[in-house]
Amino acid sequence: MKKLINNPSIVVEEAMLGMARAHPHLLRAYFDPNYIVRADAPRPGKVGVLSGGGSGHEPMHGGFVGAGMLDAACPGRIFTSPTPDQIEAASHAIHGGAGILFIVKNYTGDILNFDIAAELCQASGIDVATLLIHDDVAVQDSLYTAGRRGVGVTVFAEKICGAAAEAGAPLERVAAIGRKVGQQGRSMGMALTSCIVPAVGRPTFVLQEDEMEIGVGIHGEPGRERVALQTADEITDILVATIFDDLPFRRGSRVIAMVNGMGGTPLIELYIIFRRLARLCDDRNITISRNLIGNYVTSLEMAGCSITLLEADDELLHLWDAPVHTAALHW
Amino acid sequence: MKKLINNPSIVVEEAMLGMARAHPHLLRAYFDPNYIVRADAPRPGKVGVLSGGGSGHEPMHGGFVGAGMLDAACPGRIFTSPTPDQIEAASHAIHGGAGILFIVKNYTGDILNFDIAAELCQASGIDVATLLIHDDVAVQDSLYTAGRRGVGVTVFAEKICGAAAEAGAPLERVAAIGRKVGQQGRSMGMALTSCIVPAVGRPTFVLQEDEMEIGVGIHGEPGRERVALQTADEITDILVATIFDDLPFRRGSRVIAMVNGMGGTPLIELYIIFRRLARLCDDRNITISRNLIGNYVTSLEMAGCSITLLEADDELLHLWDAPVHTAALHW
Amino acid sequence: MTSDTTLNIDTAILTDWINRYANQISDNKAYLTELDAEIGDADHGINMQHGFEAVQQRLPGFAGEPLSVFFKNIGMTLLSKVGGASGPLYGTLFLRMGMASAGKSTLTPIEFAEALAVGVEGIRQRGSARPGDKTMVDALTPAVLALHHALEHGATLCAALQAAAAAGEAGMKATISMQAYKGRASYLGPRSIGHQDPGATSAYLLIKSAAETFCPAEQATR
Amino acid sequence: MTSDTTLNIDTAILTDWINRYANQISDNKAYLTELDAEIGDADHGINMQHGFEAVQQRLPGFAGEPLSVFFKNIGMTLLSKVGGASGPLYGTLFLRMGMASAGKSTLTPIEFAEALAVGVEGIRQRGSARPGDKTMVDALTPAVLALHHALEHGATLCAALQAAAAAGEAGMKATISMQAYKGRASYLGPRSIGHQDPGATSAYLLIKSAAETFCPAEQATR
Ligand SMILES: Nc1ncnc2c1ncn2[C@@H]1O[C@H](COP(=O)(O)OP(=O)(O)O)[C@@H](O)[C@H]1O
Ligand SMILES: Nc1ncnc2c1ncn2[C@@H]1O[C@H](COP(=O)(O)OP(=O)(O)O)[C@@H](O)[C@H]1O
Ligand SMILES: [Mg+2]
Ligand SMILES: [Mg+2]
Ligand SMILES: [Mg+2]
Ligand SMILES: [Mg+2]
Repeated sequence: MKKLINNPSIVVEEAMLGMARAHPHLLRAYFDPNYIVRADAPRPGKVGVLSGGGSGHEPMHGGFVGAGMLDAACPGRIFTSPTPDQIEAASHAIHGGAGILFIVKNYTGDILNFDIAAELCQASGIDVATLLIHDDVAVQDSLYTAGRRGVGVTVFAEKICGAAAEAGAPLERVAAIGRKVGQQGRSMGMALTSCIVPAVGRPTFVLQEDEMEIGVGIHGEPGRERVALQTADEITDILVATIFDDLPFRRGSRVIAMVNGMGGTPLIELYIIFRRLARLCDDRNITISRNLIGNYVTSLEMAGCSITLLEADDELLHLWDAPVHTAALHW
Repeated sequence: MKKLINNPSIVVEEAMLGMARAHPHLLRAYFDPNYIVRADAPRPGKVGVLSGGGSGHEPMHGGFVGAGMLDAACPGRIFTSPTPDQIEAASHAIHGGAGILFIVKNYTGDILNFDIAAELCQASGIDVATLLIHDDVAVQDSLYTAGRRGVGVTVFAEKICGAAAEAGAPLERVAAIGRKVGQQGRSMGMALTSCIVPAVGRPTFVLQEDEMEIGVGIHGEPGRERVALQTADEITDILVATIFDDLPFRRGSRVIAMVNGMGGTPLIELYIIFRRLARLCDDRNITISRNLIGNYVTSLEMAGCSITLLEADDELLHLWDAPVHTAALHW
Repeated sequence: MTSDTTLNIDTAILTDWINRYANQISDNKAYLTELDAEIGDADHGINMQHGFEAVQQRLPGFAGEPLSVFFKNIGMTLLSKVGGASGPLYGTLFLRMGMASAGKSTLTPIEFAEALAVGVEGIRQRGSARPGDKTMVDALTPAVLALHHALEHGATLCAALQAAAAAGEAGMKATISMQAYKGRASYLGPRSIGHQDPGATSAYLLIKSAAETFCPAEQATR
Repeated sequence: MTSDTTLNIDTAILTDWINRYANQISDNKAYLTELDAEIGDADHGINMQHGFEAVQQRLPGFAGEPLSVFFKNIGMTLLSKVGGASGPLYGTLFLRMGMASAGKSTLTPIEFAEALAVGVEGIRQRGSARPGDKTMVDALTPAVLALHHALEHGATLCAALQAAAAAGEAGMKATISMQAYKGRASYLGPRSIGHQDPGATSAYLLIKSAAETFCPAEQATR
């Protein structure tokens, strides 16, 4: 295992210390329980937007804490959802009297821990709404399963709900806008290599030189299928076809598109993917109105990428364009 | 070789097409010869700021094209400096009558090609000044050698000279500010893994599981020495000690600091490095006034990092804070 | 075999059980993580070890408490230290065992079995997994049934827990051929078949360590 | 041996030379890149192949031109297609050979040797590398000296170029034990010792291909 770390068991805490030192104007970090809040929290009268999940997906979520996006982030250990006490403490730290939206990625661990935290918050008089993100079309959806994973759409939901809350929308409205984002967004990812969980020290799975995994998540879990390595264009075609078919995205619609690196993929490759994605959208008469290209929802040092498309109307584009001041998104 | 590419020989062109599609409001791409210019070029009366070099260092330089930073970027093939005709054509495209500053990293290839381009531009009546960046303290400096490589300080020089040019400074002044940046900035890097040049298909060098290279550049070239893998804190100490000793950075001074990922390093690790860097600066009574943490000057998918420190006075901080609108830096 | 209905299960022996389990988790950390790497995210052993190490550190302070507090303290520690899916699930198990032991400072074997059943029911409610979904429920449900069945038929707690462990082990092994419908492994769809569920494995160890705790040393050979 | 002072070197035979060199670059692309991986950035073979492939494509169009144009076209093509350090250096070599051939449509062997010397001097000026700095100059300088020396002593162009190639090869091999003071390899400091310079290697091939071009087939065995 080759990593720039000191000790696998304190990776998250040391990185949080680094973030706090780097961005004192944006955020503050607290420990035991661990959470990050925006520097000016709590904002009286504003809905708090809180997210969290396992670490290893940086910049998500801590990199999205700041004006116009998240009020708080609760990082768990690497790939392990945070615990209820973290979420409860962060909620108290950001509570401005207008309630809190939990943005939760659909993983059993995240759901259970956020559920318990919501019970605890509600017991102490904080109004909580939960927005569940489950956008990963690689996973078969069904009433009888855990459903789809939450991946790239989380970034879009955090930005857009954050903008709505910043603009003064009440909790129910912020949650409703988030649900719209969830309904209209879809993602799919792939991996060229596995990642290495620091506390494990070995790759979670092993891919040969001529293999790739299609339909991976962001926790080093294996994907939907293992197939022969293909070109960037062919890979883009596979990812996008599954996404297009799922919603389905309509001809003439506008989208916000993300080409996301998994952590170990050079930016130059992501632009090659975006080039193809743009062409595929042209073919369908879909307009890419906004885009993000880079590492936003990563899986440690995994090489690979994911594509996320969100069908966006004027309201969503307006909220997308609203100012945001975080470590990872800034405009 | 596992990469998200279609064909090793058109990686640069396909990525340029992706950039042009992604950022039409910021930049335009031209081909054969290849260059990128900001969307509103030429800006009459403004000094043009142009840089370029081998590709594989993304977002440098194309990601820094836009208002407040570069007017043009000339990408060579992967790790190969651009040719004079690219530079000459880009110069003509951005020339607004006030001359052009070439920001050139100190590599023989870059120097020779930019020199020839400068001769060609001057022959057609364009005033050219060249700013040479050579900040890599891993390299012994001497009159009798090629001197030090240009690495991280390039980003600082491009931002700061870009801001000066945007503010209307004349060519000589923009160049003088750039020289100040060059004099006051130092960098040093290390690698955990090699990178793979697409046209070669194999890692440029091979590091064992327990080895790292200290003092690497950004072209997959071997470093100053190969040593046993150490902790993030120990690595930071090595990099920073060499930098501190070189200038030397004075107690009480203010710096702009960059912890730069080489392309394959997760952000969480860079924050761990920054944490240690901040402590080392505390110990020396050096204030980190601004910072950048992320992938800015990469070496394809190499895992590793570099640290850059720039001693900054009010003028440099003021220019650093000036608005910038590029794909990779935005405030 | 005759039932030892008069046995008083107190925090001392329960502390032995939890200590023994914590040690087994620590010994099996790599194994559990490896199982999780195959169909999950390679952290189950780490999560459990993290939680039970904290429990083990705090256990001495829990020992004097009434059973409701003893179990609740374990549950709350797991809740705040494990994270992931297993933290709230094992946390719920112990929280519910605490509720089921309200007002008591010792349990009879039947009461212990009942408290365990209430705890497992809590896991089923929290996670809404049914038997056959390839989760810890597939080890715990048959174990709890076997425990009750044996005690009702007059077995000693030792013998009943050995039967429960055997049933739990069979349930754990049965997860190998199941397709996952709950938890992270469900994302793999049919690719989840052929791998033993990590949570079912840690759940089997919980019952096994109970059997070892409540059996005299010479009987505790299985 | 007697000097073939009356030999008329025209664009036809120069085209043969450049074509032969381009083929050798293509054949040695991986080798040159491998040498560059050891002390540089693993692209010298790629750079040279890229440039000489373009030259080769355009060569038929250059053939009729006066020598100054012929050489200049080659130089400009290299300048715009190679990039890196080697592009401007080899580009300068041919641009200067063109200047040295101004007004001529053929060269005598001595004139050819002189043009080559002017070209090599151009490389030295552009790159300000001195012999011993571990660059292409270490192969080219002894080659050019040997060429002149042999011609002055009455050797045929073939024999003189064979002597030049031998001197170039020795110069190339001498770079192995040198520490680099110019170019990318200089960043390695003492670690550059023990590796053959890629540019010196491509430079030796340039002289060697000239020898092969100007020697009758049966002599071109070295
Ligand atoms: N809904 C559920 N109900 C019961 N058990 C579950 C459920 N989801 C997951 N599990 C159990 O949790 C185990 C995984 O635990 P762990 O790896 O610690 O958490 P995570 O999946 O969050 O990484 C699975 O092997 C499974 O036995
Ligand atoms: N200043 C110089 N003078 C002469 N030759 C040089 C100089 N610098 C580098 N070279 C030659 O260029 C070769 C490297 O060429 P190449 O790999 O194509 O370019 P780059 O170093 O830019 O990647 C070196 O092996 C060396 O022979
Ligand atoms: Mg987990
Ligand atoms: Mg090069
Ligand atoms: Mg797990
Ligand atoms: Mg090279």
